Amino acid sequence: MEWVVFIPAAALALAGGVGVVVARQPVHSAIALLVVLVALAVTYLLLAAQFIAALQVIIYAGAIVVLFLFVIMLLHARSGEGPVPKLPRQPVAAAIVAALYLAVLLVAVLDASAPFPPPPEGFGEARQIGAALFAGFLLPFQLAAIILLVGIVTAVILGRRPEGEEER
Amino acid sequence: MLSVLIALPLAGALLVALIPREREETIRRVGLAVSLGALVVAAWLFRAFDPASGEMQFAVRVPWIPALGIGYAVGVDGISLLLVGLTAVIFPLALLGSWGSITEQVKWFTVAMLSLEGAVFGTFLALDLILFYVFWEAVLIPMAFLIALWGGPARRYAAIKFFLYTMAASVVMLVAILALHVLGRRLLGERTFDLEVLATMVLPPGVQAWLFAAFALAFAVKVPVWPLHTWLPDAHTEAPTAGSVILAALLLKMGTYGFVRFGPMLFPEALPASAPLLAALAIVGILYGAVVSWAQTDLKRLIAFSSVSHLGFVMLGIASLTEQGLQGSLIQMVNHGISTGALFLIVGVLYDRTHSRQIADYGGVAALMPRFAVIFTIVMLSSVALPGTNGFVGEFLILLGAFQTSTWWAVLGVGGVILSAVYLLWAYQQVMHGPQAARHPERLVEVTRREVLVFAPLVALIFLIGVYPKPLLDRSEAAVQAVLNRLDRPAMAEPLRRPR
Amino acid sequence: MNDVVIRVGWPLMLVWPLVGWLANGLLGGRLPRTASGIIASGVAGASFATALLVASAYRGVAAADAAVSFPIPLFDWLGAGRLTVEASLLVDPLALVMALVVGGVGFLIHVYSIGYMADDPHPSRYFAYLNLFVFAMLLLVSAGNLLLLFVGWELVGLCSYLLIGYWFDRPAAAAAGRKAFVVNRIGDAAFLLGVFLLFVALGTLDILEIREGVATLSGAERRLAALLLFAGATGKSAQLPLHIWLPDAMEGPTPVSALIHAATMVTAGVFVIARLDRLFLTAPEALVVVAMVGALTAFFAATVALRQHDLKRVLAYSTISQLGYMFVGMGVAAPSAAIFHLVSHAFFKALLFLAAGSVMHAMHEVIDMRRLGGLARPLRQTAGGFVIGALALAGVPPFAGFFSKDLILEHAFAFGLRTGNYLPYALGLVTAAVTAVYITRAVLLTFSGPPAEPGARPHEAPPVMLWPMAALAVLSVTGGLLGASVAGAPLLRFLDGLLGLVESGAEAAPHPPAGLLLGLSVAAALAGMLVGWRAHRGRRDPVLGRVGVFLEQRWYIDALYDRAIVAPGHTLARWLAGPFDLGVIDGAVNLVGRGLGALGGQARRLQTGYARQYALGVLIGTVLILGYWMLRW
Amino acid sequence: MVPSFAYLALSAALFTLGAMGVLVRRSALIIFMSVELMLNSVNLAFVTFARMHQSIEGQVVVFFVLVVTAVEVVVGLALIVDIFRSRESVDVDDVDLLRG
Amino acid sequence: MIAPPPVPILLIAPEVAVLATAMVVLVADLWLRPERRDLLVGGSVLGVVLAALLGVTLPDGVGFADRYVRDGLTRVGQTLALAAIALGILVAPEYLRRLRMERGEYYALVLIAGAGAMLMAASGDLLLLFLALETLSIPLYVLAASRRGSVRSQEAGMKYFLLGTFASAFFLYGIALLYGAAGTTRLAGLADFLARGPSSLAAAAGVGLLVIGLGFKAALVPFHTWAPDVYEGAPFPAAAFMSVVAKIAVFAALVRVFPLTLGALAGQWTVLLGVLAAVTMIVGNLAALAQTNYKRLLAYSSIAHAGYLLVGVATATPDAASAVMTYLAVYAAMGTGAFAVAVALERGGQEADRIEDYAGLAERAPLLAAATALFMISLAGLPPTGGFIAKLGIFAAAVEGGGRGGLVLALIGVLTSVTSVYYYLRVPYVMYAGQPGPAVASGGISSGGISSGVGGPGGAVRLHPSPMVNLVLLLTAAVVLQMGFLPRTIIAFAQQVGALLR
Repeated sequence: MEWVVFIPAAALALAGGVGVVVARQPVHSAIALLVVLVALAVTYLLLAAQFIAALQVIIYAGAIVVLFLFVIMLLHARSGEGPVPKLPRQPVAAAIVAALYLAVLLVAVLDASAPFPPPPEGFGEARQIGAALFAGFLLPFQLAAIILLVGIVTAVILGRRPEGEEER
Repeated sequence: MLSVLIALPLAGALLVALIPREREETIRRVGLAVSLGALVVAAWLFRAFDPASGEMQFAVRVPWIPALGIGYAVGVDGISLLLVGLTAVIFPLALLGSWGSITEQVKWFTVAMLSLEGAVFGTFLALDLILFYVFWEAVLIPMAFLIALWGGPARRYAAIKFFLYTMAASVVMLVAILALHVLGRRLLGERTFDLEVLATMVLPPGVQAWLFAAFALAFAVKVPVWPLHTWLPDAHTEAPTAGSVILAALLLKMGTYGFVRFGPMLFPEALPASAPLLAALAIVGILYGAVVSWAQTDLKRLIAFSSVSHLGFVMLGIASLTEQGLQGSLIQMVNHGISTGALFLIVGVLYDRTHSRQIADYGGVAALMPRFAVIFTIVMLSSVALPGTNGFVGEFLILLGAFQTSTWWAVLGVGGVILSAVYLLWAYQQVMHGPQAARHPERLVEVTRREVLVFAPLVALIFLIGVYPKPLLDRSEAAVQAVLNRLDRPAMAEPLRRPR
Repeated sequence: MNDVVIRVGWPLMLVWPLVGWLANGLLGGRLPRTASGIIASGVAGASFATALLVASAYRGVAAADAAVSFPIPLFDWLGAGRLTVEASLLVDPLALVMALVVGGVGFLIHVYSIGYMADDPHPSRYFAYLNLFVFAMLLLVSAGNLLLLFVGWELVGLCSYLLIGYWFDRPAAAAAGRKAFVVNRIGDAAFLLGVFLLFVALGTLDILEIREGVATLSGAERRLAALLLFAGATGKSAQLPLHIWLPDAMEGPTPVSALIHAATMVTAGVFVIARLDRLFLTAPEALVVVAMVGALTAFFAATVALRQHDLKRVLAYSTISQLGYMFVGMGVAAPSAAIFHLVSHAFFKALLFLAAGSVMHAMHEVIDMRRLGGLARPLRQTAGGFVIGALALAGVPPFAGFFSKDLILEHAFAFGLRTGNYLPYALGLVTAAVTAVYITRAVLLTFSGPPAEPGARPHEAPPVMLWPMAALAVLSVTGGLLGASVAGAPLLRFLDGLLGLVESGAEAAPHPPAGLLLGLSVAAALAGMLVGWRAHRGRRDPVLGRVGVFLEQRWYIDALYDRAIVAPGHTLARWLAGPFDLGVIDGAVNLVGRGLGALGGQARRLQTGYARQYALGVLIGTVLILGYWMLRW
Repeated sequence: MVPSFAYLALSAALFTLGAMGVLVRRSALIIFMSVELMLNSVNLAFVTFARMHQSIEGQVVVFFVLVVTAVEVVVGLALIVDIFRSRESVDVDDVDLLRG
Repeated sequence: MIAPPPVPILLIAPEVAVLATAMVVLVADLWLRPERRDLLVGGSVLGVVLAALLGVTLPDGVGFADRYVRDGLTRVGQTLALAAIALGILVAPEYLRRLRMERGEYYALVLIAGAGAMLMAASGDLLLLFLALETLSIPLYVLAASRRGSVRSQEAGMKYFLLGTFASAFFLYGIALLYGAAGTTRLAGLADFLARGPSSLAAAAGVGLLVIGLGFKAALVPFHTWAPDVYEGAPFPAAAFMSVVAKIAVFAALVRVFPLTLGALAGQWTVLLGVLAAVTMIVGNLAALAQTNYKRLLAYSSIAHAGYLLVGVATATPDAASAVMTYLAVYAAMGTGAFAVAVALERGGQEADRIEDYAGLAERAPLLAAATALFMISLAGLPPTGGFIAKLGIFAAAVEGGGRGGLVLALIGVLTSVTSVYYYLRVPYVMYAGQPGPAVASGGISSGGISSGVGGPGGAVRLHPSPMVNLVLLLTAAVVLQMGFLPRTIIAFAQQVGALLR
């Protein structure tokens, strides 16, 4: 019964993924990314990870993709690629290596997959994650805060208009 | 007492480093004073040394890095005593000899020379394998800088080649030292690099062969044994006079010293097994060095190849593993240091005057510089191993030793004695004899008092050792005896028919 | 008392020339020019006097024929393990005879040199070397063990090098000096090998111990040791094949040629064989080799002397020839006879050389016989001396040469009787004749007939040169008595005490017809002079066609050496030094260096600067690691 | 019941797609998005394993991954804007001053 | 109501101290007038010293659901990280003021990155390890790009960021796979799982991906390509700090993950790490042969040193682990020192980063030249210096523990060190033999592509003596010499790590 939901979500995710990689205009790939994120959120629901699915939609789709769109607008149309392709042989090589990597990864993943046991009561609820956050994961939590701080500091530093003399 | 011998020059180097660059006179005097101080200590050591005992004397053993099992262990025995003496004599002369020729950056020159002296002392006195390796490498840095900064036109190439060639071989020895340490820990249960402790180990022949090969490679490059010799001519032609003297007189001996010190102690089976190969290479070295130097046009290159030939003799003596052979090679190390050191000083005298080392630029110099001609003759004769000079004593003992091991070694070796006369006399004649043909005759002024002062001790030693070598031979006899006992080779069976 | 005189006198004899060397060497520069000559001669004389003193003391101690050896240990020289070498001297009849000859002739030549070197700017260097040579020769003669003997052996080689190249500004002299030293060195190398063999076999180098220990050596060892020592002797005494240096050695001052290359050094080879006579006499095969080489060399040198134009070279080849005789003497087990010939040869050959020297002195360094001639009248005393020497050389009785050469021929014949090998005797006889021819040619070309260059006004040599020649002339005449049986052969009896032991055995062999041999050798001498007179009367010098050229070219041996040894040696050296050493070995080393540099360049090209390629690199690395990893896991 | 391998296969596919994106595209923005894609695929894997092991840890890890991704986007975009301001282009291949 | 769990704050006191200092610096930066900025430096160093004191005195323990492990390795790792932070801060001010980059944020970022490194050394849990890695990496990306207005610095930052995030994705996927296989991200749990049955391919892939993530950060070959470009672009003090702190953190983590946790499965991973080490040593040293830029030279040298360190990790014996920590201590000193030398030099407003810029420096700045010579000799591993003793320790452990493979690694190590002597000693040679002044005509240098005679752009190399840089030089030189002559204290300190393994 879950297949009915999983198939389209997976298809959407893959299509979005390809869209991100292939789209000429950055705006299109941003939207494709949005599609992938939403599709993933659906799969999270299937995997009894309601809170995470919610987070995914709110933070990822909401904040990060919006930030991307904002920057794309800021850089106008020129945010695309330059006319001259500098590394001709790169795509072919990348394809081959990526395929190999996928094969290896699939083998690894296959070995790790096991049947799903029935989900325990209240699994994936916000309450359960919240409790875990402040019990077992207290230190990582604090550290996450620090990382966020660094993000802010970076934005301030790199955003500031350079006072030093311009050096082409 | 031995640590003073090592520390004094190093302290001197530090002291000179502090003196401001302009006061060149004081720098030179301090440098000379320090090396003379080392000479006094060495002289005291020479006298206080007890010739009877073959054991290490004045030994000092202090743990340095206990975690890795490395200790500061120094000691002297018959074998290293001669070389320590030679070092103490050569350095002051080299310093005095370069007062005229080294003008710029005198301070760094003196610092390099004094640190070199400390490192060379350390190499000859170290008993701990890692300490030996540290001094063995430490010698490379000042020597390479001596060549690189005060050398001739292609000095950089020569310095790099000298440094990397020697170091590449000696790092392989380092790995062998580490392997020995590991075996020591496994077989003896001791965490040590001390030579005398590791020597008690009985190594399986297979392992011993490999380890000896690593040690032998490092020493062979330094000796230099043919075909690993190609760095020597370049290093000599480009090094300043003082550098060449030290390189020829002392650094080459570290290779042969290595063979004598570490061969029998650590590899009692591997050394005799590889002795024929060493002897073969030595003989090739003797003949090859002599023939090639006959075709040289540059005086220093000629002397460099002659060193290859002379060191070939020393190696032949060692490879013979007989009493006479070993003692002959020990004393020949000292002799070669004196005669080749003097030869380089002689080339230095000529180079300081006309800035040319090409034989073609000279001719009939004997008429212009008669006193110089006398000195050159004496040194040349010592180099040709004329009886009555020091060269003969060494060469006679070596060939005698070689003869006892295999007649063919001696027959080929004696060929070297003939060839050495050929090229050295040829060179002497091209430079000194014949009609006056030097390019700058007006500059070839007679040797100055200071230069004579440099040559006087060397000439005295040439005759002293030539006429009365007993003091040197007696001091090294006990140590050589100990070495041969280790190789459990009976000293040549006492011939039955000794009439007296 | 005599004992003390011997023990102190003998080393003192050595010290005199050493003091002379040091005096002239160090103070030479400051001494007035003539003083150094006088000091040197004085010292040589003192040394000769001391030798005489020791000889007389020795006569007092030793009974007439009993040979007594006095070893005189000086100090412990060298010790390495089992080898302990004492610097010790040895007094015995052989050493005494040699010392007297060296001392006597040496003194005379020193005096002669004062005159000869009169116009040399700083003769102190010359006299220092001369004194050093006398010291070295006496050391060689008096050494108590083979090593010290070898020291003397090479020191005389050094002095000959220094003296030949005395006028070093002349390239020919310098080259000749070097050639002498190198060729000697080849001989010394063989000698050294012989010394090693003896030491390894007997465990000692002391001459007395060797003489006693020889019996214990195996036949092969004795033979090999004897041959090696003989090879050394050929180097020093310029026998075939190592004779090439002696003719060139004439570049040196003539007194040097007289002293070193006639009387003393070149005889060292003969002395060594006599010194170790026990070894040689007990190795018959080796003796045969000695005899044959001696005979061949004698014949070869004599024939070459026929066609030499330089008077001193004629005398040089004559010396080689006479040395050949001495070796024949040794070879036929007649060491005393050989020594007797050595002594007489020293007298008349020195005389001939000194005479040649005064000719050069008179004719301003000209020695080429074609430019001489008609000197009999202006140089009467010199000519007289030369003729006496010539007669002695030719072996005309009653001169010294006749007695000593005839004695050797006699023993050679006895040797022929004993072993059936008459070659030494035959060659000896023919050589005697040829000798007479070339010496007559020399006399005629130099002294008789009209002067080739009338312009030169030769003046007779000063008395200081003439007196020594006169003394030698007397010795050349009376020298024969030393060994002549009619006069009781005092020298032979004196030597036989030491060397004669084995010989007595030979005596029992069939006795050679002494009278017949005597006649034969006199006939040979006279015939030779007659031929010489007829061929070269009035300074004619027939070319003798291709044979003459062959002889003139010294049987093309020198050319052979140059083309077979020297030239290829040079090319080998140049090839080894250039293409092989620099190219191959050094090339390999540089190759490693450049190779690493190139690799470095490659690794550097990896850094393209494009971030995306770096990312590809990361992915490739990942795939490799995972792939490898999971296979092994 | 959808087997866990399906989810994991999807995650691997997305990851590889993201990797391809980084290697192929030359616009920095697209590359960033591809990286986001890769990180999201990791999240999917974590959630799947959490479900498999019935341990909430997997999902908590996803929470932290989200945080880190957010910061990375901030830093990345800040860098892009900074470079754009001085170079008028966002093409990664123009950025090749440093090499050798 | 969820009762808040007791927080063992004492356990992580050093990290807290450092992070607190970072906060203080950030805030204080707003009030202080530009010329009073040295106070910030003082404050930061004070914080670091306080953290160090805490670190050394605190007892061992495990906390935060045993994600945070304080043991010998942590103590040594954290002390070294703190030293790196201190040096990183001290070396910066003069340089920043000269190029008008003087900002409080720089010090804050250094402190935070340092804290990340400290946590990496102490994390017993893969998630915490990942977060600590990010805490370390992100500030470094920014520091690389912190040279405002310099195109090269921006490029460096961009490249570092792009490849950094790319690699961290792989690292994360590795953690996911391990979590998938073992059910927990804690190293202890992982060890138990693998001990029970090491057959799981997923776990193998996971560990492999971990190696890639950490390998990238330590710039091991083939993940090293970013390092030369980033080092060249980044400002000198940042480059100095990056090269040292990243190595300390990564290798502390590697020692904890591999020898400590996966010790039982040594058979599997020692060969892989050994091969990686060999390749890194060879490529790192060879590429450095042809370098003309001082910073790129140091970049390749740091790659090579990563190779030597990996030899220690690959040998997986107690001695090897302590040898790694000793090597890290010495590398921190000589690495920072080598960079610090260049900080004081400046040519026409630009960094003097071409080797020929240092020609003839010995005349003008003898002490600086002597210090450089010392660092170069130590980096090359020549006897009288600490570098030699450190390498000796590593190779001795390799020969002893590594069996035949160890012997091969040691041989490769010593032989590549010989090639390193060539490019290291070129710098002091140029200093002593070259002619000073703009027209750099240091004749004779034929190889290595240094074009002689080319005048550096923008006039002569000017020297800016600054007390702090001199202090750094003094400290680092002292450590190198002390390690060379009397290494007992440092080695003893590092022995704590070996003790863990025994």
